[in-house]
Amino acid sequence: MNILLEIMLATPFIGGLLAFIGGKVHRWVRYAVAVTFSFLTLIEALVYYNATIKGVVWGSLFGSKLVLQTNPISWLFLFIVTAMSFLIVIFSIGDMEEDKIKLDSYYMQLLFVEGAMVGIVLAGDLITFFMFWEIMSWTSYFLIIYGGKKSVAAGYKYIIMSIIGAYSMFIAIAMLYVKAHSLVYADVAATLAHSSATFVVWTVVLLGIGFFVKAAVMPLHTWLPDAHSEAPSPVSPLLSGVLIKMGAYGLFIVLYGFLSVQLAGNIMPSVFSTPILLYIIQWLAALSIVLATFLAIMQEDAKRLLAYSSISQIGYVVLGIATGTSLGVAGGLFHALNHAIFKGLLFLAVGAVIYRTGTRNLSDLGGLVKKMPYTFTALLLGIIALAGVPPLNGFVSKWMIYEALLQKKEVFLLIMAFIGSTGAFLYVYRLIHSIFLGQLPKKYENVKDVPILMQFPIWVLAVLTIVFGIFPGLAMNVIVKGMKLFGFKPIAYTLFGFPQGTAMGALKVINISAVLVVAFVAAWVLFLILSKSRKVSQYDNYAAGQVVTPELKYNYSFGFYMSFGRVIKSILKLGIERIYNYWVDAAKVFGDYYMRRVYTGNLETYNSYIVIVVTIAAVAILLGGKLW
Amino acid sequence: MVNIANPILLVVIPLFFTFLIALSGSFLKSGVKYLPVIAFALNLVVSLALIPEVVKNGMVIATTAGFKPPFAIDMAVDKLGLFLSIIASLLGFVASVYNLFYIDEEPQEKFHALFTLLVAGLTWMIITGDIFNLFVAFEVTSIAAFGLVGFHRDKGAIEAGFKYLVMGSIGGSFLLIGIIMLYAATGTLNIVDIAQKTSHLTFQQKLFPFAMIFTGLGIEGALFPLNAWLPDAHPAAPSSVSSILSGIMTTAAIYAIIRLTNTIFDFNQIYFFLMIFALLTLIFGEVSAFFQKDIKRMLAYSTIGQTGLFFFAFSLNTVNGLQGAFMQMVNHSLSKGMLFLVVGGMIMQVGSRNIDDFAGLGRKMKVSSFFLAIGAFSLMGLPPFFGFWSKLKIIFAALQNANAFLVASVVIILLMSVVEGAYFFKLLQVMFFGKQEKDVAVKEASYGMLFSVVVLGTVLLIISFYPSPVIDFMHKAAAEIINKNYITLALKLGGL
Amino acid sequence: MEKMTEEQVKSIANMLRKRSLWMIHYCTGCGAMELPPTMTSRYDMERFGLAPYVTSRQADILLITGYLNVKTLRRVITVYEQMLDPKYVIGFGSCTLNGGVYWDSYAVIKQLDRYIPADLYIAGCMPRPEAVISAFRHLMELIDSGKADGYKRYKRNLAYYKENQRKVLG
Amino acid sequence: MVKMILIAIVAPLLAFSIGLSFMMIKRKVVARIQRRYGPTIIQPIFDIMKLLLKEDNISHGVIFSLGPIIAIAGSILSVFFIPIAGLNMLTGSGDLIALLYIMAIGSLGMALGAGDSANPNASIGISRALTLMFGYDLPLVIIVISVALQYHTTDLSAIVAAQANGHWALWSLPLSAIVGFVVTYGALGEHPFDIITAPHEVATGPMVEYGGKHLGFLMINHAFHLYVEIALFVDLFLGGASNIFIFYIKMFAVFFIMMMFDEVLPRFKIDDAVRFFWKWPTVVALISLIIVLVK
Repeated sequence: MNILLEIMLATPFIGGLLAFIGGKVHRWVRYAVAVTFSFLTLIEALVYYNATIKGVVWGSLFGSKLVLQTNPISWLFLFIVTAMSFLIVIFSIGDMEEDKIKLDSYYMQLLFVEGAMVGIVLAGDLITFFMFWEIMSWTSYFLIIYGGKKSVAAGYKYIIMSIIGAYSMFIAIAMLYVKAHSLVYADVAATLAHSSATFVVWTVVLLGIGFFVKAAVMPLHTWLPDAHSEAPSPVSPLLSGVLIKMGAYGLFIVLYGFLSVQLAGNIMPSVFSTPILLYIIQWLAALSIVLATFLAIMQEDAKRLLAYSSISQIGYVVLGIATGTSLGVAGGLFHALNHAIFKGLLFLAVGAVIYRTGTRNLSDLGGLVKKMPYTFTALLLGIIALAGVPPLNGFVSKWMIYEALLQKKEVFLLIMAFIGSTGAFLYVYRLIHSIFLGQLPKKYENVKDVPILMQFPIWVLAVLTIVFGIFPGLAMNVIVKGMKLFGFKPIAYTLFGFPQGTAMGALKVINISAVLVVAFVAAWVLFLILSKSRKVSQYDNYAAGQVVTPELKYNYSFGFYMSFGRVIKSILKLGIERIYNYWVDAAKVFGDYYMRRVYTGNLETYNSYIVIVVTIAAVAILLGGKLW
Repeated sequence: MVNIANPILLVVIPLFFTFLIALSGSFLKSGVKYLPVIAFALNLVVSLALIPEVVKNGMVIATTAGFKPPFAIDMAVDKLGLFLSIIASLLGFVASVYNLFYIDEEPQEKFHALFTLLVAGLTWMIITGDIFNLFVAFEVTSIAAFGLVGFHRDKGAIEAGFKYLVMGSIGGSFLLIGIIMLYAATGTLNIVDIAQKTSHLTFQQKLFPFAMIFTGLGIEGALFPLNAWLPDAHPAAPSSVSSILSGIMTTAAIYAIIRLTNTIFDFNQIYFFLMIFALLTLIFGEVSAFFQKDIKRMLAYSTIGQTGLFFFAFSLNTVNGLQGAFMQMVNHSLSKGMLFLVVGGMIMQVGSRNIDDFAGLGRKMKVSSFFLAIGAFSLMGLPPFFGFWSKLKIIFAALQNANAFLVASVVIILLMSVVEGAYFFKLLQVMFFGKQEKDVAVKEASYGMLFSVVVLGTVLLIISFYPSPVIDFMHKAAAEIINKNYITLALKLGGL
Repeated sequence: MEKMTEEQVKSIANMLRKRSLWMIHYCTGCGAMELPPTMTSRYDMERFGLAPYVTSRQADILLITGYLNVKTLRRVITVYEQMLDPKYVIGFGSCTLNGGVYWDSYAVIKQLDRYIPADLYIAGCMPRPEAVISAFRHLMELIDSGKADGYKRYKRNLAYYKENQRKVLG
Repeated sequence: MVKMILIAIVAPLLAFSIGLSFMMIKRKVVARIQRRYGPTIIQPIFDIMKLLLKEDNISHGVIFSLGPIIAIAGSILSVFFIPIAGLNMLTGSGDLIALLYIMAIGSLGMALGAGDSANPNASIGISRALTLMFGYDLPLVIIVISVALQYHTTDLSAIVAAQANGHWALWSLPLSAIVGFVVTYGALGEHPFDIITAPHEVATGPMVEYGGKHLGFLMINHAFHLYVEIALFVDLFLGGASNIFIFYIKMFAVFFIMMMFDEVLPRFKIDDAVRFFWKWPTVVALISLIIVLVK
């Protein structure tokens, strides 16, 4: 049974290599291999449902054991990784066209990313974790830059920021190694338990920077909008749905696997009964929620909009995880799952639209609901889930986070979380309206819905939004069981929601959805018995008597929230990225200037360097080595 | 039956072939280029044959010239020396295979003679047991390298060769002065013997020769600010030569500094001084590399940076630090050696050394680009390549007894790693995803050249995925040096 | 029996319709001046369930105040065709009857009835608000008795109207 | 069981009638404020019936038709989560926070339908509606939090129960109540926040292409909407009621005061509306919240 962990870890890597080799034979061999191996990984992952395995040693390095483990929380992320990867591989077959881009190594990289993420969630020690973390960074970098010219710059930004984040983690890991000489999670936890507050804070902060870069928590988010929007359509959901969750997973492991709320509370002051460190994380997350929402509202590019929305939604995940209460952490973890589902769905659906229309500029699209009804319906479910409207899954997890914050009286964070959710209405409506509603441009009159290979993953996810919305207990089974291992009090839940007492109110999504369905049917019946309506063309439209023609471009899409933009003008002006760019440019200019002054190319100068070194040595000698 | 596991052969064979090439050049004509291949194949066999001996005894010492130590010319191969000489022979071998297809300029026999001499000198430097031989090897190497750098005989190459000649000669002089001083103070040239006798020397008596030797070797070992010749010389030289210069020469010189410092000039205060040099080297190397447009110049600066990195690890003066340094040396030699070979093939195809002209090569020269990527990843220290393990080790070692300065150094190292990532990824993305503007007919490098690259790449991949033997071996080597087992071993084996 | 119920439904519907008439008005120049007093507190046409509405989809009455010309006729026809059945047209003022003071202009449409079916005309130049309200009351009676069937006529004689429209509009 | 089904049928009808009665009264009162005689009291019924009985209806597509249906379904759903007169229908299945989102279902359905009408006026209207929603949501959320913290629960029926015997939140949280009152204007799209449907600018905005039975449905929905928003205010701040008559009286009082202001106010530009909501109501609501927190 335990050997399967290693097999599961190896499966995607082997699959990647085989897909690469198979692609040389025929492309369908490549597809078959990629699908088979990602499916195998998924099956292997499902075997571990709710299992807890500690410490499968698979090697050792520098005296620290390399360990694989799994527990229900890891399984939750494992499920996200493997399921999403499987669906994305299928979608890729439909979406990525051979003649447009060379796909020699695309599937290899895709499966490598999957393998790396499987490695991260299965890691039982920090070296394994860090190793797979880095592998994930560079493999996903190659995936991002498959998107063409613009994506190269985006990928560059991504990989540089990833490296910075990773090295920040690296310092923390090295500090821990030096202290304990073992980086197995349990040992790390034991070490931290006996360390000074400064050490703990530094460790968490340095690790946190690494996770926050990946999870794109402001102000370390600047790589995400570019990378997620410029990446190829099937890669964006992988990044947004899965990859940034690794940051959340890491944060969970650090905060509750290594540290614990009690321990953190003992060594640092508390605000609203939250250790100050967690409280700061919560604020960062809340700021991400609000600011990214504002930015998402103002986007003109479908994938950029979704990318900013990802920053905002991952803010909920981090906010929930950092609450430190059972309900909040469960909500955060549940939201990680939900976000993977609905954001994956949205990116895939938008990818389907791009596949058919070739543009992701919102103001170029419109009216596609008549041409792509299935994609529309799926995307509709996705945005309802994202906006946190019952009865779909996004609502339940957000509800849990709100209740947790309310219980802790962290009202300002709660207000920000609410605002982010209302703001989500704005941008999701913008998304669906500009793509599917409004006037259909004449050039898209022959657009068809996407083929079944692309529909399948979209609809699997669409069904999952409903399933996890109405039966949140399915996810809670895993989450609550897993959280028990991390020392949380289990929360009471039912299959359909939460009874009175878990939170400040009760929730039973099945009732909400049942009544909604009944009310809908009642209204529908009334609607049907009235006289039938006649379908009119989009050009038969009220324009104060003007005759609408395609040339009129009778559509409102560009600058959809322009008037709102005027309200938040001052907020939009805050550019964290500008500050970064300023410093990078300054460093470049400085570096270039001084490097040219040092390596002048002039032999006399170079020889004088030798003299200088000898002189320094001579001075050192004269001082009798007391120079230092 | 001659025992081929004799370190002297490592020097004798290539030296013999050098003269053979030089003499037979006039009548063997183009056939002469096969001789270095044979020489280094033999060298490789010899160095591999040394493995069991070294593993068994910890060290192999051979004396010659009919005297007994300490007066004999003796060769001492310890664990690290063995490893480096294997790499030197390997690099020499693959580079000479590469030369078969790469060098078409005349005078061929002179090139091959100098090339063989270069590697012979470097191997000599690595395995020598006395400091005068060290000087001789240093000079042999330098002379060969001067000639090779200027081999292309265009303006840049001549200028670079001249610069190198001047600076190298100064370095050689300093080295010689240092050696004379040591000799004057101790009356012996054998390293182990000196080590035994330095205990009663005053601080100044030790430090002065050290400053001289450090300066001399530092010029060859690319330590800032003594490395100014390097960014000119490496690009100017033919790629196979750059590969040797970058892959082995700096490593060998640093190795010599490490050995001398640990055995002779063993005073703690020195390490802080060395660390400053290492960090400066690192910073200036990596930052300069970032601004380069010329790919070989970029790699040359990157060599400086890498040197700084493993010199830093060495200057930690702990077993772990030294282990990290050795691992990084191995990583650097293999990766950088391979990178220069790959790039040489690409430059041949593209006809330019400008990075922008490499756009789109990833699609046309798949194998080359693949190995270039692997080399670059390993240098950047990305998992699962060997560079990752060595960087891990170095950082772990640096924070072992962390003080504020060391923590700051670690931050600098990691920042410079980011810079390193920045320029390597820039190169990679141009290669794999750039669009070729010019209409050049580019095809994959010839099989012979690829063979060299693939051999090095495979070795790198093997030690990347099975790092533990190398890591353990390096740990023992490092422990031996730090704990001075080197001296006791040498004494036991009659090195004295 | 079946038929009876349908009849009854129709009469109930007509009864309801006449109590709630929403009007979209096409205005040019002078005629529209008479509508504000009709709507506001002086005459308050909301007393009768009449209200001005904005779009063609919502309105029941198309009130054409003043003259039509070639350019505006196209708009009026579009609006009329967009309105939902049952719909009624009222010609307001002499201009819709015979061109009024612009009877000899080359560009003016003299007779509304040739292009869209008018249920009712209000003669005069200008008709006073009292006349307007009186006209609406009359229209209500017509609706109640099922005689306001302009929209049916339009459907029946579509070819005729289209032909006339085509002649003017080209 | 029978009782439950009965409630399930009666509650929406009751809500509709209350909402409709408000619509009726409003027409008359507004006319009187404007010194007109005004229509007959049951004029809205005529309007709705006429619209429903239109012989011809147009549709721009399935979503266009579904819009009003979802809107009504959402409104009916919200009705069940608001306790009226001691009747707590589904308050055990979703609390105040859930209700905030349940109330959004209808609006989003409507927004979808309007978007599908392929008319820029509708799109602009929806854009404004959502922007306004974003505007009033900030103070709304704050007052909801203050009420929840005041009574240590988010269960609406518990909040109502806690206000029994005249311990209204209006007395304990007067500032929140005032803000809630202002927010209700925004939520109902009454003056001065009626720029969403401003007939002179965007031709009734989202409703521009709706006519016939669709528009009739929207009017029915408006009745529900009136009921839901005002009933929520009554439950939050006026302590609900023990029987339906008192509940109606309270609602009517709130609505009547609203109308008095409503008809004499001009219209906010949409960005000004958001600025307004994010300025005074938010500040006042925050003060109230801080008072609750400190207490």
